Amino acid sequence: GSSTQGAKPKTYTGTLTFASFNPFTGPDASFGPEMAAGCIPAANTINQAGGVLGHQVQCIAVDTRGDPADAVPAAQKMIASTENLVGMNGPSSDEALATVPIIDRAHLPMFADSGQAAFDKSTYKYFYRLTPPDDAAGVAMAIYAYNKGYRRGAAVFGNDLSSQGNVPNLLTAFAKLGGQIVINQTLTLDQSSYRTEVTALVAASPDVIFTEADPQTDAAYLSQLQQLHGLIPVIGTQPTVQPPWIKAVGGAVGRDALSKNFAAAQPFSTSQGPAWDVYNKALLAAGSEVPQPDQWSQDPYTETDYDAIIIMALAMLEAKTPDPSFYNALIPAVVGNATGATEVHSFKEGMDAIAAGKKINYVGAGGPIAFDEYQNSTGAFELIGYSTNGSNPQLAVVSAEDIAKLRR
Amino acid sequence: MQQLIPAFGFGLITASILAIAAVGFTLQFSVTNILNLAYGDIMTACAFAAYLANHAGVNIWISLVVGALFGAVFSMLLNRLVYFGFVRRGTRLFGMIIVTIAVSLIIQNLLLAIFRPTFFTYEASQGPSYQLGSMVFTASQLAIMGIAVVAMVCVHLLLTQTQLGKAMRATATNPGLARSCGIPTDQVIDAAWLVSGALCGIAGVALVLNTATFSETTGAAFLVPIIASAVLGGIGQPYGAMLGALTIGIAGETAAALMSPAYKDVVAFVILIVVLLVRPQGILSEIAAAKEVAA
Amino acid sequence: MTDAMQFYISTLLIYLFIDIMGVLGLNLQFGVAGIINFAYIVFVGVGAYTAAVVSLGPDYPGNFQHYMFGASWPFPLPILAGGVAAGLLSLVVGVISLRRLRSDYQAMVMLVLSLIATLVASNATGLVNGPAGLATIPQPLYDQLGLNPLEYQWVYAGWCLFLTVLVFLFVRAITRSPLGRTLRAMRDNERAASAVGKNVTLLRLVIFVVGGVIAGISGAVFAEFIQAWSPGSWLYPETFVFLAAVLVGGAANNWGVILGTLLVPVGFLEATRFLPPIFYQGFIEAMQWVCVGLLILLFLWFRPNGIFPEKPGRFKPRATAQSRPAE
Amino acid sequence: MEAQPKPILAVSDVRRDYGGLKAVDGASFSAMQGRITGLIGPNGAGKSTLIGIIGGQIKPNAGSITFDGRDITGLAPHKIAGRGMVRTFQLSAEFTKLTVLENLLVAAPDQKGESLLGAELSRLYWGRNEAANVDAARDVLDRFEMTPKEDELAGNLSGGQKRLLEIMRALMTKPTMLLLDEPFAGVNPTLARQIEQYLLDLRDEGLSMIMVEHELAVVERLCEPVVVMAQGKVISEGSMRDVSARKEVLDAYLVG
Amino acid sequence: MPTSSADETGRPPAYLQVDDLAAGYGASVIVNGASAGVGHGEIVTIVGPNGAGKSTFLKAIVGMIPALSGKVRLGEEDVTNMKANNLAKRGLGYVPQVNDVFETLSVLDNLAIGGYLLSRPGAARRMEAVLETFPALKTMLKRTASKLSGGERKMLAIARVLMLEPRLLVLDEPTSNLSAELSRMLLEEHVRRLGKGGTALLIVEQKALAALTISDWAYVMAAGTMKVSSAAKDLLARKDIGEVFLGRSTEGPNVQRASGGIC
Ligand SMILES: Nc1ncnc2c1ncn2[C@@H]1O[C@H](COP(=O)(O)OP(=O)(O)OP(=O)(O)O)[C@@H](O)[C@H]1O
Ligand SMILES: Nc1ncnc2c1ncn2[C@@H]1O[C@H](COP(=O)(O)OP(=O)(O)OP(=O)(O)O)[C@@H](O)[C@H]1O
Ligand SMILES: [Mg+2]
Ligand SMILES: [Mg+2]
Repeated sequence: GSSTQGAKPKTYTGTLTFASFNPFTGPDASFGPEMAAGCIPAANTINQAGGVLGHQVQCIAVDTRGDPADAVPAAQKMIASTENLVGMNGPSSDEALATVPIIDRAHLPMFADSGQAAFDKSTYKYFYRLTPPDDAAGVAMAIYAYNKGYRRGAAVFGNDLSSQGNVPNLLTAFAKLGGQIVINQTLTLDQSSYRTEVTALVAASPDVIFTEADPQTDAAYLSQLQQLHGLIPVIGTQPTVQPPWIKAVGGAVGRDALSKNFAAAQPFSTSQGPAWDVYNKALLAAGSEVPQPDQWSQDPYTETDYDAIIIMALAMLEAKTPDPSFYNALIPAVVGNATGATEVHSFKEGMDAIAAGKKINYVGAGGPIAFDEYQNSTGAFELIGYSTNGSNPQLAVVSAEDIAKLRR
Repeated sequence: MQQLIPAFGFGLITASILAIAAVGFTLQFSVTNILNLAYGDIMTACAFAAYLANHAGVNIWISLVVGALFGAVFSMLLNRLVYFGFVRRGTRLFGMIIVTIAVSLIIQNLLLAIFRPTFFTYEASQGPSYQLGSMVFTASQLAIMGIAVVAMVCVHLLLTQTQLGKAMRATATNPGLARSCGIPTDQVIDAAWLVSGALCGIAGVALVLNTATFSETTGAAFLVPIIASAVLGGIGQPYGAMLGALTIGIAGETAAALMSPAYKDVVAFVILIVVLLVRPQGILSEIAAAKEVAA
Repeated sequence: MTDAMQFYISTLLIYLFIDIMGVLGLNLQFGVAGIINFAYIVFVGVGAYTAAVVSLGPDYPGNFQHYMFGASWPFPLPILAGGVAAGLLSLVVGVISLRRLRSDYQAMVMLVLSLIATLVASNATGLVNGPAGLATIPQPLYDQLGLNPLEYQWVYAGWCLFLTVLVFLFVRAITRSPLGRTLRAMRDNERAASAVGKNVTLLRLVIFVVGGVIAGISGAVFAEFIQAWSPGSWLYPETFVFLAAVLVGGAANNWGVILGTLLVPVGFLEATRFLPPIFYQGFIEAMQWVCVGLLILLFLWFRPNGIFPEKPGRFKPRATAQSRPAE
Repeated sequence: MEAQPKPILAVSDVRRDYGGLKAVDGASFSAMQGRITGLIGPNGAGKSTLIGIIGGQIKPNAGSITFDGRDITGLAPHKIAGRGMVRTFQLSAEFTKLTVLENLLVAAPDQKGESLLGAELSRLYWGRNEAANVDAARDVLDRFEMTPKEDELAGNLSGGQKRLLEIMRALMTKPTMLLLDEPFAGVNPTLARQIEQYLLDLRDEGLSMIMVEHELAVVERLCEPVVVMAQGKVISEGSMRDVSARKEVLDAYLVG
Repeated sequence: MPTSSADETGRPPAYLQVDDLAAGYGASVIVNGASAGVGHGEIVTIVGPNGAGKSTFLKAIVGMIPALSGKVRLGEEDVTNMKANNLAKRGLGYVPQVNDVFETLSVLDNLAIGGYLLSRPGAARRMEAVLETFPALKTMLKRTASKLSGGERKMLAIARVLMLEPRLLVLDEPTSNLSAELSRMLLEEHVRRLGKGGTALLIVEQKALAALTISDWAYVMAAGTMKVSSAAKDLLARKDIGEVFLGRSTEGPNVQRASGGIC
């Protein structure tokens, strides 16, 4: 594929395709549906506005199985055999290191949700990230816990890649703040009993538990803690507010107990404002394609996955072609232009503004976006709770600056 | 150190479930010569059957019976409709392992397709807790241990005291000869799958009662410890499987208490390997040894 | 053909060649010598990790991944190192488990070993970077060759083909020789083999190590291609995919094994990717696996001994001219 | 048997227990070079166990075995076979998925293509050696009237044919001493007669044998001397004519 | 088709009647058009060279392998391709040539399985009787069958089949591995006694001379069919048959010697 700026853009006929390139099976199978739930409403709003440059758009799902060895051929195949593939969401941490180079080489803009620190200073031209790195979450958890007055923390994380990513910064941040990690447990996933681990935890008498593990593991662990000792406050990460986790743990320890003891750190999104309203409306309207759409209403990852599609589409309008080799360079140009640009909140608004010859600044469903030189856009964290009526009340917000100070 | 005794207690709970499962597994192998690697997935399927009953308002212990019945019938049909066909076509031990793995893939992913990727919980309370020394057990855990003991005794009586038990062992060794002695081997094999399937079902439900939640992979994740217990005890030895289950269950938990929980399984499995190096046929091994001479 | 298509096809070919290598090694152990190595993927993994660490360069503080034995060996040393490391591990495992254990126990012990290996690799984070695995493994000679990525990809496919042919010839020389015959005899009846003077322990060990070396090489070539390797890539069920390839194709038959590889790890998995997306996300992925299971069952049902069954006497010994039966 | 026979195998005070059962209970005897030593006795006397101990399949609890002047007690079976002493099994132990011819070829000694290096050097290296072995195997097949079955899988042979294969395979190793455990059980008498003659020829060429056999007529035709076992002990030795008259022998048989 | 067929008058009416049976393994047909009959109280022996198809013939009769064509009749009933366990119910007992015991089971359990169709007291009674026939087994009831010596194993196999007091007994080389004395006892005492008691006996034997001496009728099987069907004593007298099939060479020891005891 040659892509020199001097060459002519490719011509496209028919529907343009965006891919959700993520695990749909395997241990991180929850990532895929979460991401697809962002893409589909975005495509629908674009199509309702008449499409991009006369093209309708659609979403496809590509399963990476959460395994680099499976993801590599999946990526090659997606690139080779998908007609009019013009952009994608993904990959996730599980397969990013193996597939980002391939996707970049294919000149396909990707909005990764890999939290891996290796991409903090990514130099891949087609790599973008709207979500903060995994390890920032650890810092946010530490800050929140410390502010709540907890001083004896227990780190209880699964031995999987994405869970362990949180641990180093959590440990150093909590210590720097003046707290003490009294026990650091790495859980082997999906055991039938964690009672011995729980006993060790109780013996260390922590006043708060930091955790991320797959739903089944945390459910077994916490329910056995409840049996043997009674629950103590739990601070989790973004995966612990996913429906499967809530369903599993809520089922195991009781939803009441969960709502009393539980908080989770996730990238902050206001989940309000005009862009969110458009997003949420489109999401709820996508009921036939997205099962139980309301579960994603406040999900910051789903929101940014939605935003990613809108941003790519707007960049195509700016470039006057869906050819990624041309529009990729214009992606930063449709966001973060604070001064003088017209703030837009949907594809339709952006399209109209561009048609009117204006510079635009897309403020997304997940909030304002500003890429740094490495095409990362990180923001604040929020701590949310859980309530039996299913809403997730916001408990606190931790600013990006506070996190930056304590990150290693 | 003072965690050691409670850990021992926890080991007992794991061991009970492991024992029920391992005895069923070993029974299948000893009677039908099939190393059924779909066993874990059948456990999961039984857990789902019990889940459906439980959520239709049935008490958890009756749901357990539902799970056991489902396991019995499902296993028997699986053998009749799939496994036995392959055996008849001349597929041997290791070919059959691949067949069972294919079946495992199918069951697990059908469950996934039907129930979707999420997690399930029974409507059941653990009941009051009882303190035995420094070990704590809930009522349902005690019930699980009780079920395990009863199941073990029944299996032992079945195999040693009844004509059916002898017929099962005879069929396993030499089906043709068994038929010519008047044993209706097809029915005997059905019976073996019914019994081991019921154990599989009980183990599946008990496992979920223990872990609180389950998904389509729950049983499969438990398979290797089951196999380890069966092998440790000497494949085909119900008592051996019990002993193996105790060793694996307790070793795992005490290792978790003494060193890192991360190496719980590693320690249990290393014990298995060391034991086999000393006693290559497992702890109890008469039958196993005999099979070797015959081989 | 578009570039993208070429990338895809060359990737598939590379996977196919690497799988064929791996499956040939397994077949040598299982189909020919009757050793049930359910830990086969561990040796693939060891080869991959070894090639990775000896080409990643020494570890340094502040590196985003941590590992032991870091070095920057030039091509083709990492691949050789992968083979040697897997061979050494085979030797250790073989000496411990092959001597006294009965075959079905052996099989189960290997299964357990496979699980132990993944647990250790995931939990001992300093060893090969724990669950995150290793990434940014350099592709061999990428800089020196100065090719564009697509050309490089084809060169790599050619390199894999070359290695596969080599492994094939190596394995075939064994299976078609008196050594192969002796191994099959040992598989059929160990007691009788030793009674006619065969050192079965040694024979088994030799073939176990040879298979391990092949596994290691295939793992090394694989890791150098995808440039990443983690515990998720070599979970114990992967061995069964290989074993299914052996049995579907035909144990103890090298061509059968190649066909089996074409079908199971490559064909079945790729073919089912083309199922139309229906119902909900994830449904189709689940159904893919159901189909893979069904395909394996169907093949074993209609060809219980594989598509190309073992043909006795296919390796038909030649007599000297004067001895042909007089009749 | 003009020359003074020289002992080739000496078994002294060999014992083997199974639990409380003394399968072999202090057996001693020696076998002569170029002779067929008969080993007879009632069922369960310990004959096969003794053959197993000599052949290395069974480890003795006590006692020693000297073969060709060297102590071979407790040696691994393949080492014993390597020294030229090869046994057959009472229950046939064929290589089921190999053809009859291949079964024989496996047993050929010192095959060039049997080492890893040799195998890799290809037929160019081992072909000649192989061809010679094929000749030898065909020769044996011919003598045992099994040539038509050359390409049959050994697992598919009839009961008697499997017995023949046992003997043929042992002969293929070019042994200096053969341990035959009931070689003719299930073999058609006419064919057995021909094989007997062949064994006698081999004996005359210097091959030593121990033969366990229940058919006393056969023993009488072939064996000199005869060793009688009962209940794990050697109770009598001598020519068939002598031992068959002895009271202890008669008693032992009647008890068995 | 028997090449020479003697006068069959004087034979009891056939209880087992096999007509034109064909059987084999997979594609290869081994037995092709073989017929035989056994009446109550009759001892019938099949002799023939190795690989003639004798065992295959028996296996097809007792339901271990399918009959491809032909007919097997037991009494008045057509039992062609009937399942072996149903044949056992009809009183057919069978001792195969190999794989003749349940190797993983103890001697006692082997006998118990032999009496599977009997009631508990009935089995106990038979067990005693059978152990009287083979007293050597008494000392090894607890031992696993795979640990028996060759001859003990054969004894167990025969003892097991006797548990049921079969009305038709099919024995494939019952004396192989038995000591000379035991072989003689088996054939001359036990088999004769069973025959006198009305049991129909179909025996394949390589110790042809010994077997024929006690038999009423004999078949010579070769290449999958019955070449000769005649009264046993006539066959013994025939010189040609003796040389070809019975291993009796002119200069060999006499019949008595080969089949007799130690002396
Ligand atoms: N593995 C074993 N465990 C227990 N007892 C055994 C074992 N092997 C053999 N025996 C017993 O040892 C005794 C001797 O057996 P062996 O096979 O040597 O007899 P044999 O003389 O060959 O008899 P046969 O002529 O019947 O073959 C028998 O009583 C047998 O039951
Ligand atoms: N399982 C089998 N598959 C294929 N062919 C077989 C099988 N069993 C036996 N045969 C073949 O059938 C023929 C007859 O075998 P069978 O066992 O009936 O002979 P037999 O007359 O009993 O001989 P023996 O006296 O040696 O026992 C033989 O040539 C043998 O090779
Ligand atoms: Mg013997
Ligand atoms: Mg026969």
